[in-house]
Amino acid sequence: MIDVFSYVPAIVLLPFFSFLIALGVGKYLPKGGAFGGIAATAGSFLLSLWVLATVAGGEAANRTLYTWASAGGIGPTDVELSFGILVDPLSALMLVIVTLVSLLVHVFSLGYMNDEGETGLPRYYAGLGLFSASMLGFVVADNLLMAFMFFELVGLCSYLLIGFHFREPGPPSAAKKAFLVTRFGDYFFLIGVVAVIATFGTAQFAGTESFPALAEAALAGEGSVAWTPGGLELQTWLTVVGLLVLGGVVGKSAQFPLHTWLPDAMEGPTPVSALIHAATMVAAGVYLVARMYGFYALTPTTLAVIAFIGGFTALFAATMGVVKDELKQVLAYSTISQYGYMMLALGAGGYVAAVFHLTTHAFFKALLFLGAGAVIIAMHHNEDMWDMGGLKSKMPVTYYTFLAGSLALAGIFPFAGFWSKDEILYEALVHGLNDPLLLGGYLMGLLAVPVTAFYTFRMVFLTFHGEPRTETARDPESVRWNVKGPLTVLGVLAVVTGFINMVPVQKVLGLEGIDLLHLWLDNEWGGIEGLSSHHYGDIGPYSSGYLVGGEVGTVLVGAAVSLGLALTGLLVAWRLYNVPSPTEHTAKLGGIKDVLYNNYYLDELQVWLAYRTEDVAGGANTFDQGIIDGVVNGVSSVSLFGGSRVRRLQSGVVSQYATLLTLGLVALLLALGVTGGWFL
Amino acid sequence: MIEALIGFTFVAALLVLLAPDEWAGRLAFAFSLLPFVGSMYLWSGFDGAGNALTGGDIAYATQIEWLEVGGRTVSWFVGVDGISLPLVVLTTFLVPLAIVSAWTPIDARQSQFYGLMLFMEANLLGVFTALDFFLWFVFWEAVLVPMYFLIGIWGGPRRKYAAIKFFVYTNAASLLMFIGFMSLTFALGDSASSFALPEITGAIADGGLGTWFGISPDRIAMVAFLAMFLGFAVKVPIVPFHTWLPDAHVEAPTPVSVLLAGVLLKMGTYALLRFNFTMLPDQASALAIPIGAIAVISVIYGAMLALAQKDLKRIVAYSSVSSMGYVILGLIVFTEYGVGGATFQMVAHGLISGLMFMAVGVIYNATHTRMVGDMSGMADRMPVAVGIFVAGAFGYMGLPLMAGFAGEFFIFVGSFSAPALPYAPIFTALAMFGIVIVAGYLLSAMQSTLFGPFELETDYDVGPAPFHDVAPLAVLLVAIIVLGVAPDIFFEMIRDAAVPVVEGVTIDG
Amino acid sequence: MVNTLPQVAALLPVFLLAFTGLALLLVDTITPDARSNTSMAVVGALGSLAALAASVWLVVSGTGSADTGGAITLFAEAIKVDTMALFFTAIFASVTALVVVAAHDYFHDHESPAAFYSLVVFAATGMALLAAANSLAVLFVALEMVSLPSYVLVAYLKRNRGSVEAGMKYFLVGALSSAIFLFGISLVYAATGSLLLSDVAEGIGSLDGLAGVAGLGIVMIVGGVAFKTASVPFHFWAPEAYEGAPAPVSAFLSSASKAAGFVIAFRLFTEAFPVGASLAAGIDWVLAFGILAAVTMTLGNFAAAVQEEVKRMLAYSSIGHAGYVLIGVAALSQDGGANGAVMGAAMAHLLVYGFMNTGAFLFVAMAERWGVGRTFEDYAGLARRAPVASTAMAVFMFSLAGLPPFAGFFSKYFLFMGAIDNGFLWLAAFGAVNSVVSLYYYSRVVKALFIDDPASSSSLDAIDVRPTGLYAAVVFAAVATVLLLPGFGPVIETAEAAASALF
Amino acid sequence: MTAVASSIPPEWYLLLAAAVFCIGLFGVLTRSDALYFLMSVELMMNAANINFVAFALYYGDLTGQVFALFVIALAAAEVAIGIGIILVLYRNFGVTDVTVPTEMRW
Repeated sequence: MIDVFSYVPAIVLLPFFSFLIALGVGKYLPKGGAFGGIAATAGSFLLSLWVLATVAGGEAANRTLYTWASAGGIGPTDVELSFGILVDPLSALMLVIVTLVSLLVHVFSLGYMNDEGETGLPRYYAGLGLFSASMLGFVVADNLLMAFMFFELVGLCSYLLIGFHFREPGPPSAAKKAFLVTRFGDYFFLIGVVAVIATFGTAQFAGTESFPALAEAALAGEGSVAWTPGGLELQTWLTVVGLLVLGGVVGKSAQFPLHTWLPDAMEGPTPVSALIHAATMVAAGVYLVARMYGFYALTPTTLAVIAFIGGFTALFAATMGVVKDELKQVLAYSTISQYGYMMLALGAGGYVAAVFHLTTHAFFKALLFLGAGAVIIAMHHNEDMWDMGGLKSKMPVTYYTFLAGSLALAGIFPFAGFWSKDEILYEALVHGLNDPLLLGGYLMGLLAVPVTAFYTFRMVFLTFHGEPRTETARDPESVRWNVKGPLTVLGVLAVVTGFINMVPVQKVLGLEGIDLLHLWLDNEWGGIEGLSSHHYGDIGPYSSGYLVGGEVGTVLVGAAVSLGLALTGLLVAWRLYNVPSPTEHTAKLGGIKDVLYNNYYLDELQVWLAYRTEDVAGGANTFDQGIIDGVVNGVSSVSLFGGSRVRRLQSGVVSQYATLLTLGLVALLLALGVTGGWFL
Repeated sequence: MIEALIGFTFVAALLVLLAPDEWAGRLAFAFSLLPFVGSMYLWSGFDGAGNALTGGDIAYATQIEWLEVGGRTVSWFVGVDGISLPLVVLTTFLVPLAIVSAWTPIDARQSQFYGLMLFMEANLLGVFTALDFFLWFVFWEAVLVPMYFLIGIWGGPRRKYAAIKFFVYTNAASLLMFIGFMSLTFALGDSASSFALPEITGAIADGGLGTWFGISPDRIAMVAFLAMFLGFAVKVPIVPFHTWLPDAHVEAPTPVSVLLAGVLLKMGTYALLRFNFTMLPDQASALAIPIGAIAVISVIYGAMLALAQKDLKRIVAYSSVSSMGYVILGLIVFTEYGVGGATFQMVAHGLISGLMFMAVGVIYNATHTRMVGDMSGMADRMPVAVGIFVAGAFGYMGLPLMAGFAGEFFIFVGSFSAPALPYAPIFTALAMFGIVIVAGYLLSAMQSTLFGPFELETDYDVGPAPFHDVAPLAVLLVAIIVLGVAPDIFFEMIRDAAVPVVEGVTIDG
Repeated sequence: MVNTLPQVAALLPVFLLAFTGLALLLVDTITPDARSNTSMAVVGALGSLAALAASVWLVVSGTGSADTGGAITLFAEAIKVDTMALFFTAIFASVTALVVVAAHDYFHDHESPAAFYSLVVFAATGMALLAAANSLAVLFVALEMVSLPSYVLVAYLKRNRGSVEAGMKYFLVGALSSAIFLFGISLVYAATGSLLLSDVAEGIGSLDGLAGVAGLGIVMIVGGVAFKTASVPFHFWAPEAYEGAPAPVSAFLSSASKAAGFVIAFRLFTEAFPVGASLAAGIDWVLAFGILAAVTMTLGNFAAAVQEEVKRMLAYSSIGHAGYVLIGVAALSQDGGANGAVMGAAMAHLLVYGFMNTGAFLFVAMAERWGVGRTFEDYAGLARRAPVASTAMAVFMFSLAGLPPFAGFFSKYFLFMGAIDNGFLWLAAFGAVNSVVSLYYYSRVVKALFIDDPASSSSLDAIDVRPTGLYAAVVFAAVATVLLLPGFGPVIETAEAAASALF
Repeated sequence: MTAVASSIPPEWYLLLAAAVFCIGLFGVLTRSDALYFLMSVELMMNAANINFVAFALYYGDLTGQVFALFVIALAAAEVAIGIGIILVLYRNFGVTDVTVPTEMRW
């Protein structure tokens, strides 16, 4: 029996090699090295499936593979910094998702990039490869430091890919913004990592010596941590650490207030957007929280904050999505909003729900983006929905798959999104009944449901329904297999993924064993001690409360409400936009319209902050040149001036010399005479 | 072995000085490879353990009495330990690359230029290997001479001003340091009979300091510490003694900037570690808070200044000030990871800043301007060079798996919970914010110069950079990544030598 | 084997110099025309080199040193040959040799160069005698034997207004100073009743109520020393004399003559007026020298920093160096552990200074020979046309500034070190500040030679000749300046031994 | 020693010498003519001679007196050289006023 886990590094390295190949010899390869990437990701995908199967077979792995920095003292304790792999149900699942999406994106890129005659393809595929590699490395990371490192690399790749069209002014600045904003979040994350290492002497995720385990023990009074900053309550300190790490999550997962980079990131090629939003960069944040959920579950405050941020972001982003005109912009805001849901779930103790939504969202959001890509190809890279319309008949495959994705996004039964979103709201509700802050999160999440449905179908109708509004829309460019293939795969997944976790059905009909994901994440088929959803539930702060009719009743009510709201939103969109020639209705919003168009002026705010910082820098520079350097140069000029005075003594008249000489001698005589007391 | 290394480099400098200009560059490169091979040999056979100053086993040690003055012997005493060897390797590694990077820009009086470069290398090697104060001081001061010429003759428009400023400012600092060290030595009285650093360190550690002309030992130690600290602070440089650095960098030709930022700055931090923090650890920890504050200020203030610059070289120069702040932070916390990380950061920053200056130089060779406003879209014309530039910039921003991150992270981990530095977490967190600002200015600079549509103020037709311009960049990049992926190749020996330094300090309370 | 020789052999160098002087007069009378320039130079050079060899040999063989039976006294103790005397004789001889060799080219078109050589050599003889003087009488006579030829040498170019003006000023200030010096001696004689240094020392030990008289005398003697060493406030002659005099003469005065002044100080203030006794008698001449040292180095360096003419800058810089060397006397203290170290460092500095400063002035001589002009601007770009000489000049400048790898580095830093060792931190601090300033103006010369571009393409055409003698002297001085760094051991150890023997 | 000498206390000699010295110094400081300058210096030297002779008598040894003779000789030599220099000075500047030549200063 060969040990599959020893091949896990290969999952990471295969895309990395494709990166090297594409970068090195890509321009000599057909399709600019695309096939290398496809082969690599396909290989990783197959390996991931194998790993998944193995984990399902009850095995798991938590291994240290490589010592990065040998052991040394950091004051309170000694630490050793290492790399390793942690393969448990969660990471196995994530591996499959990432590799699959990345594979499909590679394939799709053949249509989107190569067929469109883009230049710099080797750079593109190299970027994709490195991107996948970094994300996979992040997924299998067995400790927080390694996770942070690959987290950062993911950021780099997003920078490279968003700024792919570097010859235009837009993409580079968008790339810069993406990196900077996430860097700002990562600043706190880095402090968090250092704090964790300093506090526990380890950054391991799993095992009895892992920092969640140590924290748990310490809080239970069964152990102690290596260090806490002067006189700080352990609980408080752990909360602080949790929030610090959360900074990185907020940045990467584009949560309020660090979400501003994501819409701009649409400057990147559409397949990249699909990759970023569905499976890699943005997902990384949420995945991180899930990965170290055993730690977060210990700090209720952090959980509440997460939940509230999540709920708020869900609603907040959804509202902005309502007024956007570009296809990808709408999707961008929908992404932010959806990740808000996941955060809500995590904050609400719905660990499984979050992972569930992460999974479904990965598929239907990838689907939507690729679909949007197909439309963009068809529309000759015009993204304005008001120039589209009536594409339904011209590109059926795209339409139906896109529709499936939209239904999932809107959370319409029985599509994938419904199940996951519904479970999130359910968790938030039952736990929120005993926790007002959480309940607030739930309500915001609930409010976001109709809005989501509305903008989703506004998008669908404007794009595919009604009369074509432009020439290109009348005669769109056709797309080939390499576009349709991925769409179909993802379309199917968007429909069926939900069935892996039909909790409501299970609860109502009492069918045991159909909530597969729950069982999966609960180590039903094996996993790693301390990383099961039950364990999280046990250490978590929440207790469940129910509405009328106990659990089942609550399930039904919750599901009904959310579905109802979704349908309402859908219908409004139908009424307004599913007409031959739809018109702008944003005017109805009045003043709010501008606010929404301008994203609540948050970008302006951040730009303003940036400029103020530059002003401060300018001030510092003036100070430096004027005062500090002025002093330095001042000293020299003063000395020279002194010299020019001194030399004047030398008047050139010899009898004055005689005089000065005599005076000097007399002065010396007096000095010594007085000190020596001769004249007494 | 070491004396052979240094001696050969001196001879090579002389030969190159006499060589005809046409092939002085090639000859210098050929010669400079030998010291590199030599340092590799030193590394391969390295058997040192512990810290050279605190009685550890010194590798390749030679001690020959030179002369006796004031009842104390001055000797030719060289050797390496885990702290100095990486810096020796760094020096011998950077010099050949710098020489190659000079082939394009240096078009006059080549033989003198390359001769002086090698002469400087020899002295730098001496600085990092000397274990006798006067021997060390000879090399330390001798570095100024070639630097003065290199900036003054081949520099930019304000080269004379920059050269004399560098020359006088750093020399003043050395004199201050000299007085401080001497009063320390003589306060030791008869408990030290030579100027050998290990002996002096040992004598101080054994409480050899006596009352000296009515001044109590503690006062002497503190005064000496301050004098030496100020002296080295100029060389490092630490805010507010940094103003010579931007001028020197901007005026110096690219290869000289490479060595200036890559190695010369490390002389200051190396000396701080050797003298202030190894010989007088208790004084250091007594001043932990002010020094920590200076470190943080250097980081943030330097980064802010870099943010305000328009000249690419100035940007990198100020960011060096910022990076040196990290090193100081790592030293003052007195933990293995802190001190080790600081030393590692010296090497890492040497490579990265070298790469950045070279990259800027390559662009300058093609465009004859370094002003951010004067160009854009360079990536369109010189893709490879720009690609490496970008990679290097990310290295500077502390991208994981590149050397810079390793150094900075070690320092942060080492300092965050350090007992020696009160409020360590706050200091560390503040210093960490540098990684955001550095990303800010480097990304902005890259966006406006490298990306966007190609434009250029000066009328030069820009093509891909010649091979011998790009090759050093590539080599450096590889080195940076290797060090970032496997920092232990240096960090282990560094840590081994840092342990005694850490144990040397007594933390009150 | 030295012991087998009669004791008087210890004066061999002095005799050699004296004979050389006489021989020069002889040669001059045999061939009294300008062509004799070469032969005179050869004779002078050989004579001074012989003296150098003799003194070095005597030092090496330990004549007069503590471990071979101590100093050799002759002529009823009026003469005392010890290591210090021989050490300084070596300095004088080597400087003389350099100057004589260089002068050959400098005076190539002078109508009567002959007298120059004999004057220089006689002055050197006086210096050598001065170094061995053990009685105030011999000391004064020897001093005048140094001074009188010097006046003439400065004014040697009698058709050159500068030279004459310089000579006049030097002479007047000199005459005044020697009068003061003499009166000081007379007062000391009045107070102690003897001119022999050892007896004077005893007298200082037992002054009853005559402390004032002795003190007055000692301060006046300090004045005389200050004149010879060109220290404040008796320095006024120096800038003019060095600027106006023929460059070789400036070299001679600023190196050898200055050293002679210091040998007086070292001799008198260790053997005639020992620190302990003087302080006990309330005569704190250490303080006096401290003040002089601080003021002198400050004035010299700061004034030098703002000069336009290289030669005058060197003149002021030589005042500044007088200030440094004065530390050797000013940093003495009663039973101070490092008295020998600091005075020895001062002697070593004078030796090194003899090479680097002489070399620098000889480079100026070469520039005057070329006729390129006197200011920094005129020196711009000389390195293009005269790389070897310019490199040598750069060596001198950096060495004077105290930078490695040149001998000036060690001598200066050991001097500061000695001061610190004896607890005179403030003197070391003064020295530090001043050497920073000096770095500025010395590097101005290097900048002019190597970095600046010539004023015009034709401005370098003046460099048409390669004066062999000057080149030889300059290069030799440069090589010595470099080699004295690795080879500093014997120098400093001899000097320290010599100095320690005095306490 | 003779009665006259012994009857006069040594302090008086000191005072006399000091007076002569100061007269000479006064001349040096006030007269700008080279020859007067020279003569004043002579006075100062002779003041020293007074001390030597007087205290030689006082201490009863001859060194002082002998040295005085040396000094006289040296003074003569000094004057000789002085005159020579004043001569070339007159040749070049046409004056014997020492305050006139001030081409070199600062």
